[in-house]
Amino acid sequence: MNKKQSLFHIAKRDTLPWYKSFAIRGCAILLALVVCAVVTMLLTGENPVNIFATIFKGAFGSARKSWVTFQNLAVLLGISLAVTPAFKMRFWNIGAEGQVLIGCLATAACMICLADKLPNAVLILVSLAAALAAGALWGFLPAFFKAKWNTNETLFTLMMNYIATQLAAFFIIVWEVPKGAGKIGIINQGTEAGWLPVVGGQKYLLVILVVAVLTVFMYIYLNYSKHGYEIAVVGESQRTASYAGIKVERVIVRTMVLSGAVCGLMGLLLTAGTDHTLTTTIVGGRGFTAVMVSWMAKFNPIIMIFTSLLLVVLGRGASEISSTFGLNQSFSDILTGIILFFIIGSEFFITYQVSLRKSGKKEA
Amino acid sequence: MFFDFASFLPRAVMQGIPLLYGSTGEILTEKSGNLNLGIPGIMYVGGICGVVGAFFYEQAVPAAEMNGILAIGIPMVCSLLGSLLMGLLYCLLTVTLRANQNVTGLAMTTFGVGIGNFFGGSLIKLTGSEVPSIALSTTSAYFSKSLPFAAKCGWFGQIFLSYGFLAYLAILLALLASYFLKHTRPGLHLRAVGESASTADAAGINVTKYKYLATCIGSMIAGLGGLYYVMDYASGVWSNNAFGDRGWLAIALVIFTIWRPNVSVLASILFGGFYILYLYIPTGTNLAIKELYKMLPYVVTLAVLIIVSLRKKREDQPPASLGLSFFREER
Amino acid sequence: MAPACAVKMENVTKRFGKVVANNAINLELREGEILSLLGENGSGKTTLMNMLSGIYFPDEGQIYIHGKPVTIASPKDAFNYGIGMIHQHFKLVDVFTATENIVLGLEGKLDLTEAGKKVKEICDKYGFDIDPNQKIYDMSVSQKQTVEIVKVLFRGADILILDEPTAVLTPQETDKLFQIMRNMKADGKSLIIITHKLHEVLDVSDRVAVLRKGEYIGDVATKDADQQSLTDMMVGHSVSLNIDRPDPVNVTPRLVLDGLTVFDELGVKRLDNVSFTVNAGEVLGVAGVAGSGQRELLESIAGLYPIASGSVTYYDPADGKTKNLVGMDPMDIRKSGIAMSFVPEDRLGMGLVGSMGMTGNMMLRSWRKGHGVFLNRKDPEDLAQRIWQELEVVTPSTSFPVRRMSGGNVQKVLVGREIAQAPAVLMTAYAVRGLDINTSYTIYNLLTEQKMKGIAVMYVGEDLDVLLELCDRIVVLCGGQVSGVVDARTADKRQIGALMTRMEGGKTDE
Amino acid sequence: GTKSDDTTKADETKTDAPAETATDFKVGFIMLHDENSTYDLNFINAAKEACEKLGVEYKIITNVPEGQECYDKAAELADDGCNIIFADSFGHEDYMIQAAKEFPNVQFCHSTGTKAHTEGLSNYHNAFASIYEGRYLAGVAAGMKLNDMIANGYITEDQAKMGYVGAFTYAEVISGYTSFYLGAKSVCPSVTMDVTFTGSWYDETAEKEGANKLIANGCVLISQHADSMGAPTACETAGVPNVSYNGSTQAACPNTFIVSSRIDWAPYYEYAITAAMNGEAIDADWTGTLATGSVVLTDVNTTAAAEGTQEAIDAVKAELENGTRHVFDCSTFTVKGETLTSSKADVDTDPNYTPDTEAIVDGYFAESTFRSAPYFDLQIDGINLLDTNFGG
Ligand SMILES: Nc1ncnc2c1ncn2[C@@H]1O[C@H](COP(=O)(O)OP(=O)(O)OP(=O)(O)O)[C@@H](O)[C@H]1O
Ligand SMILES: Nc1ncnc2c1ncn2[C@@H]1O[C@H](COP(=O)(O)OP(=O)(O)OP(=O)(O)O)[C@@H](O)[C@H]1O
Ligand SMILES: [Mg+2]
Ligand SMILES: [Mg+2]
Repeated sequence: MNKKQSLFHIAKRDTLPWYKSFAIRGCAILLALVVCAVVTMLLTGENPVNIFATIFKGAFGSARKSWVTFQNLAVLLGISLAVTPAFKMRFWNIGAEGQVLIGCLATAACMICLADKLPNAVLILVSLAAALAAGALWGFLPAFFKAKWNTNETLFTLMMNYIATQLAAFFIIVWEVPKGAGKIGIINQGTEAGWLPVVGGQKYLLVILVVAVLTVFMYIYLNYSKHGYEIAVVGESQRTASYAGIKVERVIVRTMVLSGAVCGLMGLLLTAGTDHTLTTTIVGGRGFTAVMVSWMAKFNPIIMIFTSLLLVVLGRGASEISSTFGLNQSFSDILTGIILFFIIGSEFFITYQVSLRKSGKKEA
Repeated sequence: MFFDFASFLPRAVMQGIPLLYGSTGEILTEKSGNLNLGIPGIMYVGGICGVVGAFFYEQAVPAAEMNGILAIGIPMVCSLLGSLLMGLLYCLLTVTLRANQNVTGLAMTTFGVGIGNFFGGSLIKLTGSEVPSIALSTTSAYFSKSLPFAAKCGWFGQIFLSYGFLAYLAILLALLASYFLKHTRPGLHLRAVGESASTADAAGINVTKYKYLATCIGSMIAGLGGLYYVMDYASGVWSNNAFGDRGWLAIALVIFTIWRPNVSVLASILFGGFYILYLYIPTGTNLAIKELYKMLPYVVTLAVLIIVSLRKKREDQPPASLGLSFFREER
Repeated sequence: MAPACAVKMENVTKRFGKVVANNAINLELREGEILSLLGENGSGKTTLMNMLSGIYFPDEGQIYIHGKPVTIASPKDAFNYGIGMIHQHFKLVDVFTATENIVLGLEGKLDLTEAGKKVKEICDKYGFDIDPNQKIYDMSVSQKQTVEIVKVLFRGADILILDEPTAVLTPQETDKLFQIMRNMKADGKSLIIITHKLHEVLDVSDRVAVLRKGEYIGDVATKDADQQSLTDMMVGHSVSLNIDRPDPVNVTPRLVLDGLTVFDELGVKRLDNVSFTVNAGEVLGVAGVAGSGQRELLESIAGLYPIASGSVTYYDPADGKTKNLVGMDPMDIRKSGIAMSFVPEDRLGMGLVGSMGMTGNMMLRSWRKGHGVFLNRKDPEDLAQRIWQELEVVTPSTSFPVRRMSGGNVQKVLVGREIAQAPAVLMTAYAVRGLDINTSYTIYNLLTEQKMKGIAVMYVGEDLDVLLELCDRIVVLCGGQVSGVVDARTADKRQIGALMTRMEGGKTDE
Repeated sequence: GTKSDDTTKADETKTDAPAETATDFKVGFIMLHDENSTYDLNFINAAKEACEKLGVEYKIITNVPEGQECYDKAAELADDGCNIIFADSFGHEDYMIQAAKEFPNVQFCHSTGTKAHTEGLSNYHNAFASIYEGRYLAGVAAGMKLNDMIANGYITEDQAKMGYVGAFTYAEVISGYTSFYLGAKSVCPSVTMDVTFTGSWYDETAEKEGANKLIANGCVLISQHADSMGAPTACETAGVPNVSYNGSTQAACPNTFIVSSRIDWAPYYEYAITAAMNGEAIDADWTGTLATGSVVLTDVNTTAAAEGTQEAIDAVKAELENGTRHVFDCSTFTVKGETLTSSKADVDTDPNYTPDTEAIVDGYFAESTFRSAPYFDLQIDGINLLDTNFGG
């Protein structure tokens, strides 16, 4: 008798109570931290406790650091919120990077070209409109082709990233300061024209508030609105959607325009709100990280707060590690990778049940 | 001045080879239904592992006593092992644990680029050289050795014979992969797995095995692209981030060539050409325009993407179960 | 153990989470017999067979093949024991040719020309008609099924399992299939067939085994059984098998189709100058060989298929005004106040959202109700509860994903929802496909009820007996054209069969 | 690291700074990348050297992009108690100014910047070095090599064409390649030079392909102002001599590397930190020179360089130091065929880049005199900016 079936039996679970699934995720993160600690010791010889303490210190070591951490959190969360509706629709948009960047570019264009022509409030409104429109356009193009001809959106949006980058590079040279330098520097540093106002005396508060509102909005939009339902149905089956009277093409385009516009808004917040400049790397890969944030949170805006916090703290801590221990900064990418792998892998144990196979045969 | 094709073409080929490795690897992977967005990371890992291997060999043995077979063999084996591990990691997560492929891939890219730059950076520190790069000139000399009579054959030699062996290996692998997919039984089975894993499973094909094998072999091939880049193209000099975004271009090529490795041979060279064309185009000191020319490969990819989707040919579509994980007891 | 058993399953149990799909089942298939496996929807037939074909692995129990205890851990093991299964949902790769599909999973050097020849031989031997080099996506349903059968024969299986093979076949095709099955039996092969159509059970099988709610009820020799006794066995209590057909009242035109012509994406004409009237207060049957344009007909009325020419006129029951539906999409139709319900052929691909529960699926019809931007969840939840109870849907809760329900239960959710829309026009495509007999009759009665409410009911079906018993008039389609409209009370099966194949000879398949 | 050297070299300023003050004095550094970038490594090494020599506590923050994060990091360093903060990248300037305004008690020093003399902040300072002198010396080595090739019959005098891979069309780059060219010309009068730009400070592929293109165009010697190993390795592969920048590339290019010039930032760091420790004012613009030890050349690679190169360099170096030779001596070059007698340079940054300062002094172009960062941006004869007249 051959006995070649695997030792484990895997079966799909019924839905787990939320506390169990959280416990599984918690264990995964703990395990990940242990592995990170081991890897840290092996690769660098540093005491992992110190490393983690330093990461924490890097993120929350002073009031200023905490503010910066929350600002970074807000930006990453905002971009993650932006990509979420499209993902719920199973539209694999990996173009948030470009959509945000083009928003930055539009904002910068307004700030540079209109600074002395418009009063500040109007300038900000014009920048807002431009950023939203630019982001929306970057979302619209892949969606339009997807809706009309089912053009692969993953590749399309990826290419749009590069096109946005090169456009930004082009305009950076056109607007470079000083001549030949290939960079813009702080825009309107003297006049602060087009800069978003500082609220509550805290430079970064405005961004945080905007994203907080956005989070609530997105939560309600996805779960309680008709649009949210349409998105879910289109994501499942386009034929079912048209059967239900949902205009599929319109929903795809509308959702991506929304995604893109929110990305554009994040671009505005970056360029007019915090950074006041335009560089090709201003988004810094957050468009890609956002995909992971959104997915790990199962597209739930509230949980996304925590997933983005995790990644932001790791990233912020990394620069602290590298200056404290003289470690190469890429080390944080390795740690981030390890933690992500564990979280990604832990989903399996939430969806499936693994049991040891009883020795199979013979009862009767 | 005219457009100097004989000098441009070999440069385009050299740009194209890493892309060809990447796309061949990714095509094999995608044919099994795995969309591996971790290829950019894997190519970094392939590169750095080769560098690490070569580094320790060069450290251990004085240049004069180095053995050609070992000088090529050690980095290659290290590179293959490194990317194999990455492939295994991807499979463990997406095939065994059925994790979302897009997310796993993106995480692998973060991780792989991190590994490359971390170890690259650490080795650079170890060497303590004045300019921060690891120069494996001796190893590189073995890798980039071109055919001895290439120089004597004028433009013909320059265009066709002037490359290191990894360049020819890339083309060979692409053609082999193409034959494998089209004309062999495992190739047929692999395609079936990518089209409909449950159908393949019901036909008695070991879906898990095929997914693992295709993905791991694909990763190893892609990793060679990284190796080629440092050892041949970059003359044995590892610099952090120098490999850039080529991994993403390789993924773009997969769709560009509608999943055909043999088409990828020419398409990679075309892309390689686009990648550096801006340096050959008359822009002079107008650097802004140069930035626009750099868009070329991406715009062309978009154009092809749109044209292919307009044609709506069934055979031009991605493997039907690309990106989906397979669970036999799933309804 | 009796050596004459091709398959013996002993105390086989299979659970899915909390669902016990099979509970300590003991089943025997004798060598050289055709066994029918009968049971209501979700009674565990497919699950049981999947354990033979290696798709599922039993939680408990033992399987014997030709008397030898075996472990079937994968489909490959199953092939090695000579077991071949034709699944309820085809397992074919669309972009491959027939031959490529047939040789899939085999070993040795790949020689498609050689394999193609062998395929031809098998086809000749059993009388199949397929082109080995045709792509699956170009094939009709029955051709696809033929490929499945050839695939199993090609491997030299001597135990064949057919899971609802006739659900998608015309009576003629079914007859052909049964002839083939008898040939195979004569060849010494053992067969298990799952079907919900009792006359087929009686027609083709030697013995019938019955499952109910995952339990093995027993078996009878076919010669000792009749429709009523089998139904009673299946359901567990006595049921009546009559369709009540009251005469229509107040017959007025509701939909008038005139010269309807449509083309598919590839430019092939799917409907050709179709004209007929759908009356309120009657059930209009649509008969035809699979793929004769039934799907296109219903979808173009529903606004889901582009109409090239012709008109669809709707007579409003309230004021008798007419509206042309051409060019409207489902939303336009609904917005113009036309209540049209549609049970499509493809349940999970079109009628339902697989990952949502019953409530979410109820919303598919009502999500736009109510003003403002927010969804109303209360009403759909109530409706889901009602359907759950009234139609006895087997599901743990109204939020349980419908994809994970059995085929029959999925259909109940769909039909239940559509009828609950209180429509003026109700279109159903293969409304009872895959449903057990008990549920089927529930549906027939529901349709008749709708008719008596003055609703125009269109019933696309494949079972001519049912069409003749249920409908008032029958439109027969052939190759996209209307080949006849007959009175169901006077017509007979042969007449309709002839109309269905009127154009046959020239072009058989679409 | 507070390991205080006994500093036997007796720096020009006081070494009697008490040890206690040294310990609570803290220095912060902001670097664009980390040790893995040629550019930043040069700064990092200098930072460590200077701080360890002075025995002050220091903190180096790497990988700070040219954006808001630069301000954040500067502010964090100030929060951490740093008394003086340095940044190393041109694009950091605006953010350093922003931080300088917020922390008037902290000194902010920015290398390569241009705005200190116009910004008017007492705690914000620029620094650079007369690297054009280093380039000039490297150019001398290049010219010697060319002469060697002509003498060997490898090329004719007319074929003495050099290639230069530049990053941007920025004054620092123009000043750099022009001085390099003038250095070569001072020993090899027939030399010409092609220049191509990559549009990036670091792009291995662009630099490599740029160098390859120049080689294909007949350039027999290459130099570059861009940070990757692209150009040197292209030269090594093609067997074309290379004059490098920012450090020796001899390990990767044993057969083609001739010499390299670079700025040593340690003298500036020492100067600024010492001044800050003593509460003395730091120059708004500080220009390091050969004399301050800020401009240095690596050892000459005798395998690739012409014989006598080191001696020639030493001789010219002495002339530059004692002022008998000027790099941009107007008698050694022409612009559009004419010798320059007057040229206005754009020294003060303004939106329209209006030239504002007469730069020709005593018959030479006074580079880095009116501010530390270079402002020589003339196109002299003999240097051909590639592709500008392509096809014509
Ligand atoms: N893969 C699965 N995951 C979860 N539950 C399943 C799965 N397969 C079957 N079930 C459950 O097992 C039970 C039996 O299903 P099965 O498909 O065997 O029924 P069936 O008799 O074939 O019904 P039908 O006549 O509708 O095809 C059902 O309750 C079904 O929901
Ligand atoms: N699910 C449905 N099934 C049948 N008829 C419906 C359905 N939903 C809406 N209707 C009918 O369609 C018409 C318009 O519906 P509804 O009030 O939702 O649209 P509306 O107010 O025009 O929508 P909106 O203003 O939000 O675009 C009404 O006569 C309504 O009864
Ligand atoms: Mg079934
Ligand atoms: Mg309304």
